[in-house]
Amino acid sequence: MSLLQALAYFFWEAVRNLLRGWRISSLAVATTALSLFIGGTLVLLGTNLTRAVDQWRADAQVVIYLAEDASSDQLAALRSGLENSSVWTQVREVSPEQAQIRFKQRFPDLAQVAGDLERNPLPASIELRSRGSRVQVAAEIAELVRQGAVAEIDDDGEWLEKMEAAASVASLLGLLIGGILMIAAAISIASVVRLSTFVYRKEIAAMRLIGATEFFIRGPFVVEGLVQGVAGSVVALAALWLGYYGLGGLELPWFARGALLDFFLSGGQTSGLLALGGLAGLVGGLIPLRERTGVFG
Amino acid sequence: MSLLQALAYFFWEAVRNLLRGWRISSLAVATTALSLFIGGTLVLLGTNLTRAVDQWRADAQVVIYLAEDASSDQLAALRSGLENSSVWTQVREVSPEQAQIRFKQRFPDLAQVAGDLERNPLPASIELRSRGSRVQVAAEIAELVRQGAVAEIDDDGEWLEKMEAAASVASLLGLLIGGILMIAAAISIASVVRLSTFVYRKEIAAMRLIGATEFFIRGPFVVEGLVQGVAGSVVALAALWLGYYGLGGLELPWFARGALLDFFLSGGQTSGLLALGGLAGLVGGLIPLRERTGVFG
Amino acid sequence: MIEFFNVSMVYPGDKVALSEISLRIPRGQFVVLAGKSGAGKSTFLRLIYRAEVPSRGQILVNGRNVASLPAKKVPFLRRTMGIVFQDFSLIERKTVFENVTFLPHILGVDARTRRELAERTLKRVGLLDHIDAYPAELSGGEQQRVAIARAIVNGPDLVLADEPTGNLDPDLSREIMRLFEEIHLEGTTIVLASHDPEAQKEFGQRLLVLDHGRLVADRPLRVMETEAAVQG
Amino acid sequence: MIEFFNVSMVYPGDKVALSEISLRIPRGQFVVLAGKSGAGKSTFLRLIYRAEVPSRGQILVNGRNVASLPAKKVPFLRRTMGIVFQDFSLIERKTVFENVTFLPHILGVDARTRRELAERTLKRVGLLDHIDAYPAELSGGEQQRVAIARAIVNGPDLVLADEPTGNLDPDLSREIMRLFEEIHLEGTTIVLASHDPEAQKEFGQRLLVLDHGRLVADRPLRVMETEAAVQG
Ligand SMILES: Nc1ncnc2c1ncn2[C@@H]1O[C@H](COP(=O)(O)OP(=O)(O)OP(=O)(O)O)[C@@H](O)[C@H]1O
Ligand SMILES: Nc1ncnc2c1ncn2[C@@H]1O[C@H](COP(=O)(O)OP(=O)(O)OP(=O)(O)O)[C@@H](O)[C@H]1O
Ligand SMILES: [Mg+2]
Ligand SMILES: [Mg+2]
Repeated sequence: MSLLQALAYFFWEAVRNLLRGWRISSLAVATTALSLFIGGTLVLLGTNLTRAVDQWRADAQVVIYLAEDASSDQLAALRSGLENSSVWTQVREVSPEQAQIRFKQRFPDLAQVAGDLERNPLPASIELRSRGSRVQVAAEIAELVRQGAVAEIDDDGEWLEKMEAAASVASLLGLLIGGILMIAAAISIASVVRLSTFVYRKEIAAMRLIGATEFFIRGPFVVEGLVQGVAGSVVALAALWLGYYGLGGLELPWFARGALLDFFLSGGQTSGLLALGGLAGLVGGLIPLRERTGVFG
Repeated sequence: MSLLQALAYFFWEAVRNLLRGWRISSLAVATTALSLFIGGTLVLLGTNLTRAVDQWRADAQVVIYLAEDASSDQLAALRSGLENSSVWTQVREVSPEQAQIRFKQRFPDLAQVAGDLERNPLPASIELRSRGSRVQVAAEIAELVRQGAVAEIDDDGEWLEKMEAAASVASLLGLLIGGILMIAAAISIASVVRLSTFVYRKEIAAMRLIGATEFFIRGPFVVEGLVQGVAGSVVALAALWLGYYGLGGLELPWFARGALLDFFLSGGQTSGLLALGGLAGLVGGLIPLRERTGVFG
Repeated sequence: MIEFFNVSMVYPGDKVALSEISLRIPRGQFVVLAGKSGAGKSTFLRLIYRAEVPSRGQILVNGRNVASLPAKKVPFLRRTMGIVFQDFSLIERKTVFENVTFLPHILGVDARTRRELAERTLKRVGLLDHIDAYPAELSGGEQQRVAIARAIVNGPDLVLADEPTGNLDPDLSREIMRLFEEIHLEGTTIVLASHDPEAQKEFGQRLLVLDHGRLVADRPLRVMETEAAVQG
Repeated sequence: MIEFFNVSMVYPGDKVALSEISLRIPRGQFVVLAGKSGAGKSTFLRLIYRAEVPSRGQILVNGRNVASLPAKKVPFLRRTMGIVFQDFSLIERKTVFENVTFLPHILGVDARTRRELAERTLKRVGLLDHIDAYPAELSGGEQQRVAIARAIVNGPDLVLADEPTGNLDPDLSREIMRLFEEIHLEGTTIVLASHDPEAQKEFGQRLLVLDHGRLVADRPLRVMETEAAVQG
């Protein structure tokens, strides 16, 4: 038999075995699918969470409340310092009047009360958005304080740090769990392939007894592993897709929507998932065949 | 054979089968262990994260910056209002001087600069910690603004909302993944038990042919499932324990430490995990035996 | 004790294995079932122990219609029989001892009595040496003898034996056939399928011959004095 | 062609299956291997096709020491042989057709030729009707004949047959033995283990008798005119 014929033979034998032993093989397919599904969910989550944190970082503000007695020189110096710095991506002045309007929007119940006040107690402020590291931002803030026109500085950075830590813990955990699960998938496929060699040990022994080479005996099992792995990843992708668009139809808190549902897997991630499934299957199909002590001893 | 003898017989048969077919059974044990490990990790994480968020909620402050021109009557009214409200768990006044000291501590590089300023630009403030819902807190804040002595209010609540949403998404996800994995564990044990009935189909047929009742034929398989499930949960607990104290030895960001490592599983959670494993095993052992079409047809 | 009423067996794919068999085997009879390969001998026996349900007709064992027996009762039917299967059907992962005493074990016989039972029975089939071996460690003929020992260990009322000497040499065959004869003399009904012309000539009281699923002969057997003449 | 030099086989647990066997089987000889159950017949054959490695001594097949053959080469040794196993060793999940043509298939014989080969061979063993059946759908004797068909389908130089007629009735046995005789006349070496006294009397050129692992007789056989006398 030529190599091509042999591969075709392996493939058909594998498909036949899988169809006949579908209860056995569905276990491996399910485990692989589950692993890749959870792995994929974590990748999806990681991607979306990272983007969300980036978004929040961009949204995070440093608010400078201006001292009421700041001189216009001081203010001009402050403004030009802010404009010329490369750290700030947005510099927006909020006058006491604007602050009051915003306040009324935020607490509509109090709009009347606020309007009644004899004097607007809200100070003028400048809202800044930053680019760059926390250290740079801190240095700039120090510089601002030095200028003297500043009454108070309110910085979202501390919270942002928490969110970033959360995102990085989530990513780390995702990688860890994903990795464990991929290994689990390979082991599971290996176990199923080994099992199927065990279930059919008599047949294998018979084939060997009548002169079949290891190549022909093992080939179908390797292909069986491969097919199971690929099948598992296809199932996982389908489930991810369904879950993604299924969640899309639900009422979710804005946060969850942002963190979960901004981006589906990219083409690269999709083919990566398929390749991982195939790899797990291939490894799973090969592991039990390397052992010289078992059925293939 | 009495029921007790029969149970002993089932147990020994199950142990014997498991030891002989350890490669098969280790798959089920591993799947169960993995499922329970991941489930347990998520429970651990959820517990710690929830506590961390509670902690942050307790730490979260509403800071009231006092208007410089507030009258002492206004201030007294504000103070007594705060003291008498049940929403605030802490009311701490920070004088401009204390604010300056804190500022110097926070930005030590700037300590000198700040000291050099002709006038302390930092306003007096009152730091509040709250108990109760966001709605209550918002209402109280509105009330404060009405008093007129307030220049600006800085509220950590928005960020806290994000963290709480993150924690609830994580818990939801944990429950979901944990649930899926527990089902997966039961299915996996079921598959392995079914497999082991399939692998030994000839033996089972032989036993049936010579007059063994289903009770005696199936008993060992049910016990086999149970033993596998319990073994899986023991392995999972051991892995959790090792992972927990292993992580404890690492350098982790404070955030991760708080969210991951404050509390190990409680006694209830531990026995819950064991019970879940046993249940998965029992269900897994029973499912294939209920089918009248398979080996047990 | 065993009655066939117009029994036919058609396997899936329209393979007729038995057609229109009617007969009566009284308690205590030693029946030899002959016929070419594929004639339906195994099927005949499989119907009696309800491994198969007849396509048509009725089979009564001790007055009970075995086809209509609920699945739950089948084990209790089989426990009254000792069965030697053509493919032995030994339990691979149990030793000879455990195989032979499997039924006594689940019936609650204690370990010491089981050992005694096993030793006595294995001695009869000449396998005492191999009591702790696994089936895979035995030769074909040895496995066959384990199957026979297992069938007779409990002193059943009815013994069904499918080709019990196919893997045995003539001397041993004759010994095993004598064993069946002995058990028969203790009052046991025996239905024994065999290709062995010796068995068919020397042993049993009645010969049934199947051909393509039909009962083509049913005649009494007498022990003939040919033993010396054919000695190998 | 086959040479045994002081071959002994001791199974784990100190079970001596063969001891100190030395003999030579020339190319083209038809050897009948006899002996009681457990005498070592299957072991003798298993050593030749390297299912077992002798504990002591050497076995040469076509001048090659089979014990020292690397594992990778074993399949190529076995392909030159046609082997009928005592337990048939059929491939359960393949049909009769696929079982018989398994080796031709992996050797690259195309589907049409395989069908032809299978049909021709199954006709010789009288099983053409069952070409698409699975082993589980066959009677004991039919399975045995599938095993025989598989062994001879490729026209091997050497045929090893372990009890190839144990499940067959006398007529069919004789037919199958004639088939071996025919193959032998085409130049094939045959080593056939059998309990069947008919086989031992009517067929083959040389009788080897084993007893408790020892070669106790090795004598030429002539076809005797007993066929009519023992007809069943
Ligand atoms: N794998 C094994 N392990 C241990 N002992 C074995 C093994 N295989 C065979 N034996 C023992 O070796 C002896 C010879 O066995 P063998 O199968 O060669 O006999 P045989 O002549 O073919 O008998 P039969 O006619 O019953 O098939 C027997 O006593 C058997 O118990
Ligand atoms: N499960 C099955 N499915 C389809 N056909 C079957 C099945 N079992 C047996 N047969 C067919 O029924 C016929 C009778 O089979 P049976 O096993 O009763 O024969 P037998 O007399 O015992 O033969 P042998 O002496 O070869 O054992 C055979 O032709 C066989 O092919
Ligand atoms: Mg039969
Ligand atoms: Mg043998």
